Amino acid sequence: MTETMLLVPMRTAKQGVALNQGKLKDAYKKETSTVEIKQEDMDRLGLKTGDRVRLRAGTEEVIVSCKPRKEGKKVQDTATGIIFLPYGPISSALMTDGDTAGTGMPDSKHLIVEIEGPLAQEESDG
Amino acid sequence: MKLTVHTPPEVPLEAEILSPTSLAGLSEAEVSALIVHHGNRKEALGEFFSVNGKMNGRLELEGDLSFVKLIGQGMADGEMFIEGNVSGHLGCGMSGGRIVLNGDAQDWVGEDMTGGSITINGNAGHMVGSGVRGAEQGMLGGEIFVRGNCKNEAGGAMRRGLVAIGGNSGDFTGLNMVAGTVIVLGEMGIRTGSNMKRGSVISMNPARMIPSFSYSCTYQPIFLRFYLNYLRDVGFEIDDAWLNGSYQRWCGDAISLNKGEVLLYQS
Amino acid sequence: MSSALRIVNGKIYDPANNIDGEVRDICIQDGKIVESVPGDTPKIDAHGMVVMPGGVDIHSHIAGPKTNLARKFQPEDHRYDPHPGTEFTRSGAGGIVPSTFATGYRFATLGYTTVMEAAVPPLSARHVLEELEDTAILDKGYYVLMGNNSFLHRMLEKGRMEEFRNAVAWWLNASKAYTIKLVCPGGDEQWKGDKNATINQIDEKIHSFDITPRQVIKALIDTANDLGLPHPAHIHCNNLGHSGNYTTTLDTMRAAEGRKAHITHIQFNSYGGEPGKNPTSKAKEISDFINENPNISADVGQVMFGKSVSMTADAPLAWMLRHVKERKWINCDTECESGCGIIPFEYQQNVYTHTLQWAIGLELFLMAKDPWRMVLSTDHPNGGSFLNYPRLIRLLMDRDFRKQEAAAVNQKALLSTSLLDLDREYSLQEIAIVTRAAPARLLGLKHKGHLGVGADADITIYDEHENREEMFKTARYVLKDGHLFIKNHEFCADPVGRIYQVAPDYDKKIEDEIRPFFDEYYSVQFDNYPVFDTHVETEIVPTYPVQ
Amino acid sequence: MDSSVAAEPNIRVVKNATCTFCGCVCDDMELTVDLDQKRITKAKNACVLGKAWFAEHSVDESRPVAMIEGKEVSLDEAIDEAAKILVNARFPVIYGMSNSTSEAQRETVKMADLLSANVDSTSSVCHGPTGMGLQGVGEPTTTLGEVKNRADMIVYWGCNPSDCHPRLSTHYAVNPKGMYIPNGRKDRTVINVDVRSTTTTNIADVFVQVKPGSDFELLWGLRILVRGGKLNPAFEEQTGVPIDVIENLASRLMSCNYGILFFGMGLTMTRGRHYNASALHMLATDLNEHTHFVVKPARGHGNVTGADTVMSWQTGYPFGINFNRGYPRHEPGEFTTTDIMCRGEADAACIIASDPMANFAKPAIDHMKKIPMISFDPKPTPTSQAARVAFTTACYGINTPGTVYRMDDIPIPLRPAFESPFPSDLDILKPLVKRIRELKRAQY
Repeated sequence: MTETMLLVPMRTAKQGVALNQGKLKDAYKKETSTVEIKQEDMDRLGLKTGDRVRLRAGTEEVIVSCKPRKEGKKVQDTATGIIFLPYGPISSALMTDGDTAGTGMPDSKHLIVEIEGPLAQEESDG
Repeated sequence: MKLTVHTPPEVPLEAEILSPTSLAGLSEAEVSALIVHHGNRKEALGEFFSVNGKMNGRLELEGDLSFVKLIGQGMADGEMFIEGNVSGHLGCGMSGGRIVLNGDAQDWVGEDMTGGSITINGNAGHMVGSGVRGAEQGMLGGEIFVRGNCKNEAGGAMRRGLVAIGGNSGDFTGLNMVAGTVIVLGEMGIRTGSNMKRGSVISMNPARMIPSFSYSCTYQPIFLRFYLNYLRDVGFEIDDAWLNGSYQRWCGDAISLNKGEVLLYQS
Repeated sequence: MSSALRIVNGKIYDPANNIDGEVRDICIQDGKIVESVPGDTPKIDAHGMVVMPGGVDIHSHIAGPKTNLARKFQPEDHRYDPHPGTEFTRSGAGGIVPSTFATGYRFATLGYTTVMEAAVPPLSARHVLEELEDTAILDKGYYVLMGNNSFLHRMLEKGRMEEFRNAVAWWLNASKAYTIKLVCPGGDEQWKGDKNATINQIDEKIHSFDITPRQVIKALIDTANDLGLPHPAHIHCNNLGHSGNYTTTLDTMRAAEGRKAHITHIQFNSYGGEPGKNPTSKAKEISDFINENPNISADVGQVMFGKSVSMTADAPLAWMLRHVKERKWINCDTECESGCGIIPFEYQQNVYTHTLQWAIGLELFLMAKDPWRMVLSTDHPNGGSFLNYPRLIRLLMDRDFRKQEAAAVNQKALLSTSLLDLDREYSLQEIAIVTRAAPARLLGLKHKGHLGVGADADITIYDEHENREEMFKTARYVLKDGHLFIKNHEFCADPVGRIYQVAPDYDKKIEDEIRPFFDEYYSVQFDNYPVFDTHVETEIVPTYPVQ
Repeated sequence: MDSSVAAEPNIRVVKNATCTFCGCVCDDMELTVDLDQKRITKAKNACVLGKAWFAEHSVDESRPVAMIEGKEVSLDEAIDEAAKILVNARFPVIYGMSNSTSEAQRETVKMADLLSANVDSTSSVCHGPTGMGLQGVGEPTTTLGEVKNRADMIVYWGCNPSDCHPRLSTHYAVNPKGMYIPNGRKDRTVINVDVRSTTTTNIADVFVQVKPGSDFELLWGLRILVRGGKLNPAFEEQTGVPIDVIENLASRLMSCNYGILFFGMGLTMTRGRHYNASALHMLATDLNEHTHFVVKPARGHGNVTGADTVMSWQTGYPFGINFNRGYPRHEPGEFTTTDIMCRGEADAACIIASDPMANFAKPAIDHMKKIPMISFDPKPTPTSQAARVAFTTACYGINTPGTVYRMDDIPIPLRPAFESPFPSDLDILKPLVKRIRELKRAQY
């Protein structure tokens, strides 16, 4: 299934920890290539934890794995159609527009992407 | 006089001397010898441009100008015709004369302008006719015409003058405006007129207003006919229906003086 | 460069040594002024020129957290006044609050070689010291804010004066500061703790403490005297900028009870009138008091028309000014120590209050019987940039110019003052007093501000010019520690200045009391708070405690 | 001020050490250091990020101190090559600095001045827009201790400190007791505004969920209420927040004694950027008509604040600075590194303690691949891999002394835990500046 969603790159404690181990190490690569999706969005797309999905922005695309997003315990979080990916080379690859509107800062937390998945194993390996 | 790029600069070339005002009375050889800033080096203009003809108030530029900044800075008189795309700060601080660009311009067209006119027959970047960062007011007079689209903050902190965009504008059109007029014939991005004190922003398309603007009435503003006829005279395509059409008038920004207006054409 | 030099044929103005325009030689060896040098020593011919000690500024805001915020938030002001580098000097930005290097070079161009930064919270000591290190050429030091210090308030509340004094001494050491600064004592506590309230009278109770500003003022004046600091407590009085505040100023000076105290930018505290209404001039009342009380010294804080920035530890004042015109505004609270407010401002000739402030400043200069105790400042950049000094000097030296300028200001305000009746003209000797000799003496900098044997060879040579503004705008030669760095108006070297601090003795046991206070109320560790000795190089100016 | 006590042979305990991982710059670390293995075995008081920071910065002595084109060279050779690259460039870009001491930052700006280069810090892709907000409208702000002592209202807007600045809540803002906050957390109200719930939401009393990309409208709505106006229904439509929730939020903000708005990339990295930050600053300013209110950007890297501070005092501007004309000029969008790279303008780059090859937009990365780069980093990164000259540096705070500026501009000293065989940024910059000066002299 393919849908258009809003990708918000973010920081996580895990990513911060992995960052210290080294950006070229597996832990960092894993954390920065796992997208978090709201459970109901996962269900609609037919995704399970660990499934591979393709994210496409403009001419760029990446393949990442997915997991359901943990939500706050006390509140009802209604944000659907938004997916979150820890900052790293993969989220940067989807930042195809370098326009900073005269600020120096690209719109790096507001990326419109197409999400496609789940991908078959052979496709995601390639 | 005509200047043609023979060797495009490899890094940004700051050439504020490229204006009829600065070149007035100079010979070909003198113009070629003028110093420009190629990145952090000072080089002769002739390293990049071949110079032909006499300077008689009219300057033509042609070629790959995409790395050339500050063309027409502080220009006070004369005419300048440019073929090609230019980098940032075209006509900034300009006080008189006329610039016509056949091509696209990057950010900061006519920042801090006080007079004269700039016509861009392509697209422009962000901050067209805007003030410099940190300043309370920007453009104090003059006219900027963009045939194509422009990006964010057109007319930002403008105090007097006219900015007309033939295509679409980006977000924050008329941001912090103190007075003056911005006309967008196409569509505007979001957050038009944020924090505006006075002044008019006019568009021929519906726009999503920030909620601190309030709808006041729909009417047929007479002054607008003059503006639109004027824009037609300078070459914009003006739909007859706009001349006598009705416009929604939105007042704002309530967060500031609330004396600004946004007029939206209602078909 | 040779370490010996002789300046010949110049007219010497050295008020500390009673030399008033005599032509004589100045001999320099190893950075100091000496009796004589060998005959073949290189010379500077100062024929037709005026030789003075390097200028000494007792009160300017040139470095530290609030200065830097004021820099950071005014790109529009730097933009049109770039400061290009040269082969010898660094580049920078100018404007009303120049970058550090540019500040040093521009002061030096005026002939100044020593400048004191007037107000920094101790928590930012490392910051101001780093900036001072990057402030070119000048010798400098800074005054540390103590008038709103919660720990000191507590000691005072409990009447523990011995501990109070030890704590002040500890703080001076920890922050490597030059003297104690008070800004609107008690006022910041009101501001931060009571929803932006302020304190007006020095006998009001300070919010959440059982003390009054008067007690804070008295205690800090006494402590500075008891510790034998080279410069006494440096006081920005309460109620600054408000109509009718001159009584607060008189009360503050009386609180000194005969002991040494310095009232800074006193012009801003010399207003009559009803609070909330137009001010009037009380320059005479203030001058009379100072003329009669030799324990008090002051700098004027002259207002000059044009751009300024109000930047002050007096946060409520900046908030008040913001209501004049809703300009961009900065407030910055410093835990347990201070507040701060910044707002761009402009003094305009046609505005009643601005003219009045301008006139009061000049009245204070012209009414001062003892120029050694009423020295020159604009409270840069609050009353205007230090670049206005030459113009201010001309206003003092040239009666006709003064009258001509007075014709262009708000006449209603002008005529309510006695400025037009004051015919006094400052002499070059008096200018040398208020710009060098007196500030150096008030600062206790024994090697500065004079050209006697043993003094630091910080020397300025001006072309003599009838237009005193032109004359003082750019020095022809300037020397720092005997090194010529401005030659024929151009930089030829970039010597590095010193940072001065005091280091009064104290009973180390006070640290056991301060430490738990830090653990509870500060956000930094007690052990990390004092500036390490390795941080920057400083020179300690001795203190002479009262026995 | 002896900070070290020999607990047993080759074990050293460093008290009051400083963690430079994030902008909190906590200076109450107690580090246990194994001097034989050159590693920190325990970091008492550190948060999860700090623990990783200290644990993972051991020294890998097998790494070469410097490489040219991936081949090991001596430090001198690398410095010479770096100097040549920079001196020959017409538009050299110096970028990074946020994981470097203020001493090294001062030297970096000096180098940029000497080279007539462009200089920019990671601020430009972090809180640069906040700096622009400051330039536009100012800001009321504070040091963190005053938050601890006085703030009875904490707002976290578009930031997630529980993940990114864990001790911001536990050490400075929410949990601690302060002078006028005797009961700590109980005396404070915590409000979280975000597009989604996060771990920070779990510690909040109130959560306000705003539609992505409409923070500006919500801030504007709050300003209207604070200034005594009324809201029309469009505010609810545009922000996704019911009018009564906005009204309740406004009245809570107005009625506290001392409030603080912490905010993050949720405002500065989304549409509106600098004007989102301005709107937040203006809201805080407006609130000062009713009570005492301050703002504080929750800043990222350990010394990114120092980079702003140092550049401001040396040049007058906080970031995005160009010295091409022999004096500093500042223009975000023009002299900020992302833009320069995306437009393909730079012809060389010196990247100090940061990793733009991992963080920048795609077009910028594409250009950086084409130009000679110099990198300074303690660890291999995508940037060091792409650099022609790569220096391995000692880690600031862990191996090198110096000063860093906390997110509230407070300078904090560093107490190194153990010596590194690698030079600090400053140790490289000093001879590099000297070499550049020599080469430039020879040019004339």
